Amino acid sequence: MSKKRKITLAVWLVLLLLWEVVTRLHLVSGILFPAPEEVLRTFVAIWQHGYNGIPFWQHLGITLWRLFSAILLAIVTAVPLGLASGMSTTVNGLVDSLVQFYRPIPPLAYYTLLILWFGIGESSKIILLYLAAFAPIYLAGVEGVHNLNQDYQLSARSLGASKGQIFRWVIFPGALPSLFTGIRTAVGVSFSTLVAAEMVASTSGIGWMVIDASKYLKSSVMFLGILLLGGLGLLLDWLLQRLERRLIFWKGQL
Amino acid sequence: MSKKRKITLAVWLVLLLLWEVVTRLHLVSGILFPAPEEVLRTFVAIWQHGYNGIPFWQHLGITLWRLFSAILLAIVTAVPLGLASGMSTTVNGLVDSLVQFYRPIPPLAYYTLLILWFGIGESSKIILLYLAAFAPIYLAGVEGVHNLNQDYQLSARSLGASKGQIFRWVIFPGALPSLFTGIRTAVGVSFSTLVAAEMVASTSGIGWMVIDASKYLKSSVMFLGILLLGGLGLLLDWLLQRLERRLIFWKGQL
Amino acid sequence: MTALIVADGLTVRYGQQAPILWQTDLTIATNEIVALVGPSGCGKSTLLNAIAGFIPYEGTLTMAGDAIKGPASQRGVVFQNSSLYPWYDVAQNIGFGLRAAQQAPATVQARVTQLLQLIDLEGQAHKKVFALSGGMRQRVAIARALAPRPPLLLLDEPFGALDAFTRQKMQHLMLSIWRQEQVSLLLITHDLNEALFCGSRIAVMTSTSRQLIATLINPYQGRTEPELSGAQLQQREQFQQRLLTLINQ
Amino acid sequence: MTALIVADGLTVRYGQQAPILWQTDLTIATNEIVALVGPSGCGKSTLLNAIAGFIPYEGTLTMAGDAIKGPASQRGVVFQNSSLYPWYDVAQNIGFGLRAAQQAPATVQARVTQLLQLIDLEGQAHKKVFALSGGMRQRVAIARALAPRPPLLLLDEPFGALDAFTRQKMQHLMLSIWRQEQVSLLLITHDLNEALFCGSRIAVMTSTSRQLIATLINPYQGRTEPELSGAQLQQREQFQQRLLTLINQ
Amino acid sequence: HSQSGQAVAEIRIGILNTPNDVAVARQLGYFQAAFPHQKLKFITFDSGVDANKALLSGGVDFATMGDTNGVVALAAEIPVQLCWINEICGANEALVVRRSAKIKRVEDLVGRKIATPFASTSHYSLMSALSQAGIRDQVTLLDMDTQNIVAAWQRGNIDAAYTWQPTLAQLLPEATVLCDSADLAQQGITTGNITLVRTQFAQAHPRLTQRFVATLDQAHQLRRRNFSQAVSAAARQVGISHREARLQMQGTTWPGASAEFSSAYLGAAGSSGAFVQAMTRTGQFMAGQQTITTAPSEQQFIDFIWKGDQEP
Ligand SMILES: Nc1ncnc2c1ncn2[C@@H]1O[C@H](COP(=O)(O)OP(=O)(O)OP(=O)(O)O)[C@@H](O)[C@H]1O
Ligand SMILES: Nc1ncnc2c1ncn2[C@@H]1O[C@H](COP(=O)(O)OP(=O)(O)OP(=O)(O)O)[C@@H](O)[C@H]1O
Ligand SMILES: [Mg+2]
Ligand SMILES: [Mg+2]
Repeated sequence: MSKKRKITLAVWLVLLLLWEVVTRLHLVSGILFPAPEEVLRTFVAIWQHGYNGIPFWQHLGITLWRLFSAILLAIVTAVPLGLASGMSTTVNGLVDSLVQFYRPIPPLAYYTLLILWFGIGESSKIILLYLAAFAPIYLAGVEGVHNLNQDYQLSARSLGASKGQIFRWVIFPGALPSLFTGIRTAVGVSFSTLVAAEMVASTSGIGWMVIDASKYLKSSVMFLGILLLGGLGLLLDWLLQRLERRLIFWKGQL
Repeated sequence: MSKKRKITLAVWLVLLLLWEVVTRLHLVSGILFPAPEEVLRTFVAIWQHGYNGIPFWQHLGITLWRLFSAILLAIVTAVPLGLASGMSTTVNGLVDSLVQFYRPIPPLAYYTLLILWFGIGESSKIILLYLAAFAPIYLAGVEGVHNLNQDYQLSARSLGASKGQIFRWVIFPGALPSLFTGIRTAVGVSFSTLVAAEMVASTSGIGWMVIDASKYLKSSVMFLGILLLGGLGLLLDWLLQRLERRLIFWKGQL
Repeated sequence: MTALIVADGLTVRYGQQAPILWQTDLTIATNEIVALVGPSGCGKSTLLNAIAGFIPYEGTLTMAGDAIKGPASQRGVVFQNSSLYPWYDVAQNIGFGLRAAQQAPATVQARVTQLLQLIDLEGQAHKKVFALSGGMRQRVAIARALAPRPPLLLLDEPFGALDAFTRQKMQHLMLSIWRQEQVSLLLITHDLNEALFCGSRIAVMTSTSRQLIATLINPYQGRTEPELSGAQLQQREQFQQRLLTLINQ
Repeated sequence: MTALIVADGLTVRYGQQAPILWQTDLTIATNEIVALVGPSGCGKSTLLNAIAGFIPYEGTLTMAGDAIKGPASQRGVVFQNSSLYPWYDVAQNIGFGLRAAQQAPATVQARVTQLLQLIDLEGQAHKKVFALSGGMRQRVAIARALAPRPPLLLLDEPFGALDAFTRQKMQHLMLSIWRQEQVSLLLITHDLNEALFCGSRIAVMTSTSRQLIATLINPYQGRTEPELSGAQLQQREQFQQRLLTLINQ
Repeated sequence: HSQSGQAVAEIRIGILNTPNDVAVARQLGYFQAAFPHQKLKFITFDSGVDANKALLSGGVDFATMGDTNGVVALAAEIPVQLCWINEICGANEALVVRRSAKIKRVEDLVGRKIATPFASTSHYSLMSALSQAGIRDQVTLLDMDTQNIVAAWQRGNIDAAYTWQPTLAQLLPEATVLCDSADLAQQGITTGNITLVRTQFAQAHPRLTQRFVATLDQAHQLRRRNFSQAVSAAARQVGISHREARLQMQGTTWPGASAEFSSAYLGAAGSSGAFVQAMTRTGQFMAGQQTITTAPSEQQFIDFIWKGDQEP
C-alpha cells in the first residue's frame, strides 16, 4: 500500500472513531446526528426493504441514470463548444456571455421555468443537471485552448492542417488535461445539484430520499444519503483520475 | 468596438426581442413568464421602495457581503491547500479524499447540519457558500501543480530554493493560470448556491428575494432576481478575466 | 531563376516596441538555399517567423506573388525550440503533415519509414517524444517538416543540438534533398562552416542593423575541405573572415 | 586533486526500460572541467541529469562523499532546453538562486548587473524571458546557474544556440571563471573544438556503449589555434581524429 | 412568579410569511407594546421543516408552522411545546382538479397525478382524503412546492393538487374544488398552523411566554371585532393586496385564547382537547405512512401542550 493510501485510510479511521465517540458521549444532539451503527442499521433496512416502497437499487439506479445522461450530454456538447469558443472569436462572441450569464444563476431559481418548458418528467431533471455540468466543462475547454502554447497551432498550420484537423489533432489533445479537470469539476457540481433536481416532483432517487428524510427529520436516512452521495462521488472521481492517468500520458510535459 | 463585442451585443438584442415577442403574443403564461417591461417596472419599484420593507441596496449589499467573504475565505484557504496537496503526498493523503468526498454532496443535504452547528445566522450561510467555493479552487490548485512542467521544480531545487521558496516562487506562479480558472468556477458555483444559502431563515438578500417571490408567484420579482444574479455573475467574471489578463502575462507561454 | 520569396521594405515589431526589423529586403529564388547568419538576438528568427507567417509585418512580403498572411503548408518550418506534439509518438509526429494532406495511410507509413531511416531513428518509431534526447527531438522536427515536401523550408538552427558527425550527415542529407527536389531553403545557423557548406547565398545581419546588411553569393556550397585545393582553402578562409567582420560590425 | 564527484557502477534507466547507462564509472576532480562528448542519443544528458539528482539511479554516485539524493544548490545546472521562469523577467531569473540563499537585495542586484554584463544583455534586465531570442535565453540560463557560485556546474550544451562569436566569448568567460574560482564543471558538447578548448579531460560515450568508453587528459585546454605551433596543430588534429574515431565506434 | 423576563435581551421568533395573527400583531405594534424591554427578531421560514431545525439549534425561541411539522417535532423529540394555534385551516387549503377532467368525487381520481408540498398540512389532508376514499395507492403523488405546482398545472403535467392560497387562486379558473380542509375538519381531520416554543425558554420565562400568547390573542380579538382592519394590517405586513389577504383569511379560523385553552382545542389543566386528539390521529396516520417512525401517544401530546401561566 502506498504512503498516500495509508494516510488516507488513517484519516478516515480517525473520523469514524471521532464520530463514534461524539455520539456515544452524546456531545451532540442525537436527533440530527445519529450514531454510525444507527446509520448502518438504516442502510441494511433500506437495502432490504427499500425506502418509500421503492427498492434501494431503483433509487440508486434512477439517480445514476439521471447523472450519467446529464454528464454525458454535457461532455458531448460542452467540449466542442468550449474548444471552439477558445479558438474562434465569433463563437466566443456568440456563446461566451450566455454561458457566463446563466452559470451563476442558482438552479433553484430557474427550475420553475424548466418545468414550464419541459414538464415534470425526467427531462427537466436531466436538463437541470446538464446545465450544471455544462459550464465547468465549457470553461475548461476555453481555458485549455488559451493556455496551450501558441507554437502548437502555428506549426500545425505550417504543416497544412485545416481548421478541423487542428481542432481534432492539436487543440483537442492539447486541452485534454484541462478538460479532464473540467469534467471532474462538472461531476462534482452535478452531484451537488442532485438534491435540487430531485426535489421537485420526484418520489425516487437518492437526492429525493435525502430531502424527504430531512422533511421528517429522519437523520439516519439523511446521513445515509449524504454518505452515499459522497462515496459515489469519491468513487467516480477516482475512476476519472485513473482514466486520466491512462489517457493523458503527456501530463506535465506540455 | 471589437468584433467579439458586436456579436455579443447582437446576441443579447435578439434575445431581448424574442422575449418581448413571446410575451406580446402570449405564447407562454404571463403568470410565470412576465414581459420585459414588467420586469423593468418591478426593478424601478424595488429600486425606489425596496422589497419587503428593506431597501434594494441592502438586499444587494448583504448578498454581496456573503458571497465575497465566502469566496475570499475560500481563496485564502484553498489556494495554499490545493498547491500543497499537489506538491506533497502527505498533504494529499490527508486532505484529498475529504475534499473529494464532501465536494459532490449537495449543499441542501448538509445545510441542516450547518444550521445545527452554526445556528441560523450569517455564519452558516457563509460557510455553505465557502464550502461550495472551496472545492473548485482546491482542485485547480492540485491540477495546476500536476500540469506544471517538472523542470521548473527541478531547476529551482538546483538553485537551492527551499520547499517554501519553491512553493511561493515556482509552484504558485506556475499554477496561477489554473487557479484563476478555478476561482472563476468557484465564483459561479457559489453564486449558484446562493438561493440555497439564503433559503433558510433569511429576510434579505437577492437569493431570498427570488425564493420569496416564487412562493407568492411574483414572477416579475423572480425574473428580476434571476437577471440580477446572472448579470452580477457576468460582471464579476468579466472583472476576473481582466485581472487575469493583467496579472498572468505569461499565459500560453508555459 | 525566379523569385519565390520577396520581402520588400519589410518591417517587423513585437507589440508597440521599436521594430526588430526595419525596411529590410530579401529575395529567395526558386531552388536556392539562403543561409542567414548573424549574432544572437539580431533578428534572424524574427525574419524567419515573418516569412513563415507567424507574426504580423508591415511592407511587402510575398511567396510566388501572393502576400503571406499566415502559416501555410507551402512553407515548412523547423522551430528553434522544436514543438513536437507530446500526445503523438515519433512516427505520428513525422506523419502529421501527410495525414493533414489526407494521404493514404500506406503512403504515410512508407514516407515515415523512409524519413526515420534518414534521421537514424529506425527503431524508435513508437517512442514518446518527451522520451527523446535533445538531438533526437531536433531530428524528428526536421523529418516532420520535410515529410510533406513543401516548396520552401524554413529552418531555424536545425542542427544546433547535434553532434559533429550527425550534423554532417544531416547537412549532406539536406543538400541531397535540395538537389533532387525543387525546393528552396532559408537556413539560420550560427556556424559559419555550415553556412559555407550549405548556402547558395549567405545573408548577413548584425546586432544593430535591423536589416540584412549583405547577401553574398557563396562559391563553396557543397564542398568539403578535403575537396578544396590549398589556394581554394585559403580563399575560403578569407571569405569566412570577411563574413565574420561583417557580422561583428 | 581530490575527487568531487564519484560515480561507481552507475546504472540509470527510465521506468522499466532497458538501462540507458550501465555500470559506468566517472570521477570529476575538484577544479577540473570534464568535457563529455558522444553521438546524439547516447546518454550524455542522462548522465548529467543523474549527477544533478533529477533522476533515480542504481550504484554509487556521490558528491564530496555524500550520496546524491536529489537536486541541490551545490550543483548548478544549465538544461538542454533552458527552463526559465516566464513569470520573472531576465534579472529576476538570474537572481533566483541568490534570493533563495537569502542574500541582501543590494548584493543580488550587484551580482545580477555583473552577470548581465558578462552575457552581453546589459540593457535587457527587465525584458520578459519569452521575448528573448533563443541565444539570449541560453545566456540567461547560464547566468542563472552561475549566479550562486555553486562548486559544481553541470552544463548540457550550453552554447548550442549561440553564434560563433558569442560562443567564443562565452567559452573564454567560462574558462576565466573556472580559473578564478574553485569550481568543477561537467560540460556536454557536440563540438569537439569546444571540448578541446574547454576540457581538462575529455570523456567519450558511443551510441551503444552505455558507458564512458574513455576519459582522456586534454593537453590543449585553453589554447586557441593561433597560440599553437604548426606541429602542435597537427598533433591536436590527430587527437581530435582519435576522439572522432572513438565516438563513432 | 419569576421576573427573570427582564433579563432576556432578545426574543427570536420564527414566522411564516402569510396573513396570519403574527402579521397583524407585528403590523399594529402589539409586540412592541408587549415587549418594551426586549429586542424582537422575526425570522421567516418557508416551511416547518426549517423552523424545526432552527428550534433544535436554538436559533429561535418561538416558531410558527403547520401542525404536521409539530407532530414531526414531537416524534423527533425536539425539546419544544405547543403554545398557540394561529389558525385552523379551512377553505384556504383545498384539493382541486382540472375542470376538463370532469371529476366530481375524490374516488374518481384513480390513476391521476396529484401534486402537493410534502410534509405540509395539505399533504396530510390530501393523504387523509385519499385514504377515506380508499384510493391511497391508486394515484401518483408528486412532491412539489407551490410555484412549481402552478408551472406543472399550466403544462398539463398534473391533474389535481392539494395546496393553499395564493396558489389556489391561480389554479381555480380552470379547476373545481373536490374538498377543502374545512370539509375534512368536520370529519375530525383538523389541520392548522401552530406556534411552538422551546421548552427551555418557556420554563425559564413563563411570563414572557404568557405575554407572547396574549399578544397573538389580541390579533384574534381584533379579527372578531373588525375583520377588515385585521385584513388590511396583515396585507400591509405581508406585502399583498387587501383582496388577496381577505381571500386567504376568510378561509381560516382564528379561535382565540379562551377557546384554545378549552376542550374544543388544546384542552385545559391536563385534559385533552379536540385539536390534541386530531393531532394524535395525525401522528398515528403519519406513523402508518412511515413518515415518522413511531406515533406519539395521546398522553405525549397532552404533555406536549404548554400549560402556561394560567392563573389570572
Ligand atoms: N515575442 C517577442 N516579444 C518581444 N520581443 C521579442 C520577441 N521575440 C524576440 N524578441 C526580440 O527580438 C529581437 C530579435 O530576436 P530573434 O529571436 O529574432 O533573434 P535571433 O537573431 O534569432 O537570435 P538567436 O540567434 O539568439 O536565436 C531580440 O532582441 C528579442 O529580444
Ligand atoms: N524521459 C525519458 N524517458 C525514456 N527514455 C528517455 C528519456 N529521456 C531520454 N531517454 C532515452 O535515453 C537515451 C539517451 O538520451 P539522452 O538525452 O541522455 O541523450 P544525449 O546523449 O543527451 O543526446 P543528445 O546529444 O541528442 O542530447 C535516448 O535513447 C532517449 O530516447
Ligand atoms: Mg533565433
Ligand atoms: Mg542531451
